[in-house]
Amino acid sequence: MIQFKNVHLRFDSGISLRDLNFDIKSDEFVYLFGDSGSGKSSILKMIYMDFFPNSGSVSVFDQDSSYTNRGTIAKIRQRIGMVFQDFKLLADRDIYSNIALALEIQGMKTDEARRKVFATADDLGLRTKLPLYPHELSGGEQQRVALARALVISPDILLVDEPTAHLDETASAVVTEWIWKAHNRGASVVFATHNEQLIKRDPARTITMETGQIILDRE
Amino acid sequence: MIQFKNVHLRFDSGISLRDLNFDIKSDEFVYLFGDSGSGKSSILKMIYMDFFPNSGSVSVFDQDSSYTNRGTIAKIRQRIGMVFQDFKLLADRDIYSNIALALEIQGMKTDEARRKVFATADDLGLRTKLPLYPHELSGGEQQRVALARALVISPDILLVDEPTAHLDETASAVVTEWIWKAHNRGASVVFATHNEQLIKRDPARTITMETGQIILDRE
Amino acid sequence: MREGIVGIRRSRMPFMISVFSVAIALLVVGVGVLSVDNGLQYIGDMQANYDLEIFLKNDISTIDSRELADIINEYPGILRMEYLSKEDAAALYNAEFGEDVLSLLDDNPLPSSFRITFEEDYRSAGYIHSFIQSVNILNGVDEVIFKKDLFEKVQGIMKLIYTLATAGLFMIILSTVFLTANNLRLMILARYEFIETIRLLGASDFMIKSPFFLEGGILGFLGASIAVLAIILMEISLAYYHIIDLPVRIMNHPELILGLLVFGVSLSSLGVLKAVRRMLRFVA
Amino acid sequence: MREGIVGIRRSRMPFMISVFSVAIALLVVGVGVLSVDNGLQYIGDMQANYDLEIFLKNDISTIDSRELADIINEYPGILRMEYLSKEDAAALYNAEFGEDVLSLLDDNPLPSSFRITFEEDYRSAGYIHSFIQSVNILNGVDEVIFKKDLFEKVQGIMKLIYTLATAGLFMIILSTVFLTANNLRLMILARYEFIETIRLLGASDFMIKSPFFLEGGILGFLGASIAVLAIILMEISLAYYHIIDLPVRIMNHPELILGLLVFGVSLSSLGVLKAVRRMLRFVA
Ligand SMILES: Nc1ncnc2c1ncn2[C@@H]1O[C@H](COP(=O)(O)OP(=O)(O)OP(=O)(O)O)[C@@H](O)[C@H]1O
Ligand SMILES: Nc1ncnc2c1ncn2[C@@H]1O[C@H](COP(=O)(O)OP(=O)(O)OP(=O)(O)O)[C@@H](O)[C@H]1O
Ligand SMILES: [Mg+2]
Ligand SMILES: [Mg+2]
Repeated sequence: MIQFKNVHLRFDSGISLRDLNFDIKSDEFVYLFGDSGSGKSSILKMIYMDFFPNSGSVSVFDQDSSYTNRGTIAKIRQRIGMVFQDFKLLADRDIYSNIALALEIQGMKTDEARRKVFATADDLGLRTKLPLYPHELSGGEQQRVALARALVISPDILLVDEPTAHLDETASAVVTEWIWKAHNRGASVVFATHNEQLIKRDPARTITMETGQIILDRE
Repeated sequence: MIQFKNVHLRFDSGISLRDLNFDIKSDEFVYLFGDSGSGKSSILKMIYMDFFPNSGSVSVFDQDSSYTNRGTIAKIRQRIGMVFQDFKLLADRDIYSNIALALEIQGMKTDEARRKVFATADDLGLRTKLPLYPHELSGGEQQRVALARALVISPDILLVDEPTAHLDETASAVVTEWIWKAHNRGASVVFATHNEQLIKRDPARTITMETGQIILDRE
Repeated sequence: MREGIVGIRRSRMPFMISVFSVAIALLVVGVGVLSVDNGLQYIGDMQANYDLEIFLKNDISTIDSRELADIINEYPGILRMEYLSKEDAAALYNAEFGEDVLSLLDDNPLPSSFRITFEEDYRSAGYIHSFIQSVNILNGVDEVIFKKDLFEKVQGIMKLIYTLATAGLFMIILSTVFLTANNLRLMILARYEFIETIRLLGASDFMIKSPFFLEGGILGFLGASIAVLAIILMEISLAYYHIIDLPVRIMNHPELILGLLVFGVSLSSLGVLKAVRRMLRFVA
Repeated sequence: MREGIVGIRRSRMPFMISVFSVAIALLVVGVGVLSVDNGLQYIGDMQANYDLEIFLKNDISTIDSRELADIINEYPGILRMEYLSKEDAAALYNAEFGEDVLSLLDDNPLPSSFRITFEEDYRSAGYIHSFIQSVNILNGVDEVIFKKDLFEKVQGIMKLIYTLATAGLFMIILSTVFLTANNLRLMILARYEFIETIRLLGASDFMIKSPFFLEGGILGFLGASIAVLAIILMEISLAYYHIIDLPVRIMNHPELILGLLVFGVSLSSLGVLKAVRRMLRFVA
């Protein structure tokens, strides 16, 4: 499903990700664990083809990102649910539209989309927030909206970048529960986090990063 | 220094903060603890006079926010260091300028400002990031820049909103250390967090919030 | 404060500003086209007055002058020929000088005359000269006065006006297009967040462009409609207050209305499309 | 992708677009003013040719005609008086009709004449009429021909052109101001994040406004300079290719250059200031 082969990524700043090799299968749940600045978000960006490796290859759904045109990238992204570290909610749309947007892009009919948006909002305790705008929500609530937008499309791949950073214990448990449920429904999940507690609570394969390199990859 | 008297804040969404009463003295360190959506950020916004109470009064530096004009609010804010939950870094300025901006606004001469920016960046391990732009930094690095911008002005009040949400253990310890150092130099600190671990590590007076109300206020 | 800012972002302000800009731009274009049309029409009317005056002998009989008219009318290229009797001439003279000077005299000294206007194609110095020569020798013709001076000056002025007006109009349309395009580019630049986000969510370039294209079309249509309405209002109030009597009005020229609408819609939709395209390339 | 987007935000694109807009706007204004000036000058030149022709008796002596000239010259309001001898008249006639028609005759039948141009203030039908009356009775004067037709028509055309051009120019300047203001508003709207953030960091309204005001001034200065340079380039190339000989040029009118610069700077700085003010009020 996701394949990194000898991936190197160099930034203008001199910082680089080096020699990344791993495979993520279609039913896997993988933690991407590492300190701040170790390269977790950059790996996710390579998976959703926002960053491209300087050498080596990144394949997603058997498509090598370096040889994929924009139209195909768009189609690949439609099958990926993403929770960005900075949420990327649209300030000029209410929560309902923000979540529905992901379905709109897939061309889903309004009635079905409506049902799905309400269902997902219910799961994450966001029902009453649907008519509000992002700036009217607390940080943690916005983070849950970001997850709702990722889950609503029933993605084949779910990429979550520190999805509990702004959440208390309880909310965090709810969120991870729904991420696991998505996994159980068949999605492969890549969960970037710096929080060891989280991993201890729900253990799974963990790729550990340190300053741009993988130092550990184990169940 | 900061005084909340019978403060009520109602949002259009129906959610409200109710009957808030507390005093924060000039040498205090206070945790604002509560679940996501409990009202921590809203309290901070009332302190830096972005939100105004519907009833009751919020006083900062002995100025009642409801009777303070815009010019005075600007002056008050110059004495407050703030780490916003969403950082609010300027995308079109490099890290150096982002940090220096806070000093510029206070009208500090370039040479002194320069020294201060470099010193603060060193403290928080950001020296090499100064020429980069915010989008070239990881989430945790951006969060530290936000703290640097707050600390560089040697504020009388330091308001930090989940300043370690994107940080691993080590980085988190560095950041809290510098927040405590600012406190030791005389700043009153209000530290909003949902993380009980943090409080246990460095105990202090804790105001606990639950759905808009203070349920506990103790050392 | 955040609410306010977000309010601006949420509001359709950039859109409304752009509609307003398109409306102003098209108003200028529309008024420009109409002014040039009206000006040319007005000057044309004045010029077409007459080109040549044939004065008849004082003693010519009415019958002879009729015959003469028939002969002259045979010449090719005559658009209009008008007979001025001695009395008409006297009336004209009085009208021009505002006093009944001639009534003081026993006899009317003014001759009768024909005023001739040539067709556009025949209005050349060469043809008119040969015409004068052959008319001059006819019986009963006293003198032929070619209003050459006036003729050529009006021609010259018209040419100048026409050149200036066309150049000016062209320049105005061009700068209007540029200014509007700039406006639309700024409008699109303000939407980078939206474009970035939906792209990350899997929107294809076509999916990004088409709603903008549509929005541009609507924007242009609104702008053009406002411009047309403003012009009609201006015309109505000009007529109502009897300020000027316009020979050419937009109300009588649906093709001009249509033209402005088509211009507005295509300008805006293509302008927006181009701006989005450029942005998509920029963020490739 | 993020880099690209941020690149746009970091770049001075909105600023450059605005400079470009101001330049176009001022180019239109400048060319407009110059065109109207040139047009009026050109028409004025043509009109000033002469207003009135005084034909002298065929048998008048040179000495008598000199005396007559002195007498006529005493009248107020005469801008220019030109003597045309019989020979001058014949030469003119020949020039007009392209053939030496008169040389076929034994005697030159054309009279000598004075051509008179009045000063602007005296060019009224009333004054000219009384002038004709008093000149008519002078010894040696055969006939006075008032080129009333031409005169009035040119006057009419000039008035029309003047009205249209002034109205047009006014409208163009106005819409230019509006379009530029809209452009600046969009530019400022795109900076809401900056304004929001520095406000939260304690910047006073004055501190927020003054750099924008300055930026507006620089923007306007750049735009105006580009416009002036473009106009000068246009004038040079018009002259170089001998397309048209302009009586009024911006190079000879530093006050026009200064005017455009002042207009550009004040328009932009005040426009930006107004936009920022409105935004600050919006986000109160
Ligand atoms: N576009 C870029 N240009 C230059 N350097 C970059 C860019 N993106 C990331 N980096 C650098 O690469 C390193 C890894 O960044 P990344 O965002 O992947 O870290 P991370 O593991 O997600 O950290 P965090 O937990 O703080 O979010 C950082 O040091 C960052 O400064
Ligand atoms: N501008 C607003 N308009 C309407 N409702 C608001 C607004 N700001 C906050 N709220 C609501 O008030 C409640 C408290 O929000 P606040 O941001 O203070 O929470 P918080 O304690 O900071 O939560 P978190 O830890 O998730 O950031 C939330 O339920 C939120 O939806
Ligand atoms: Mg990250
Ligand atoms: Mg908060």
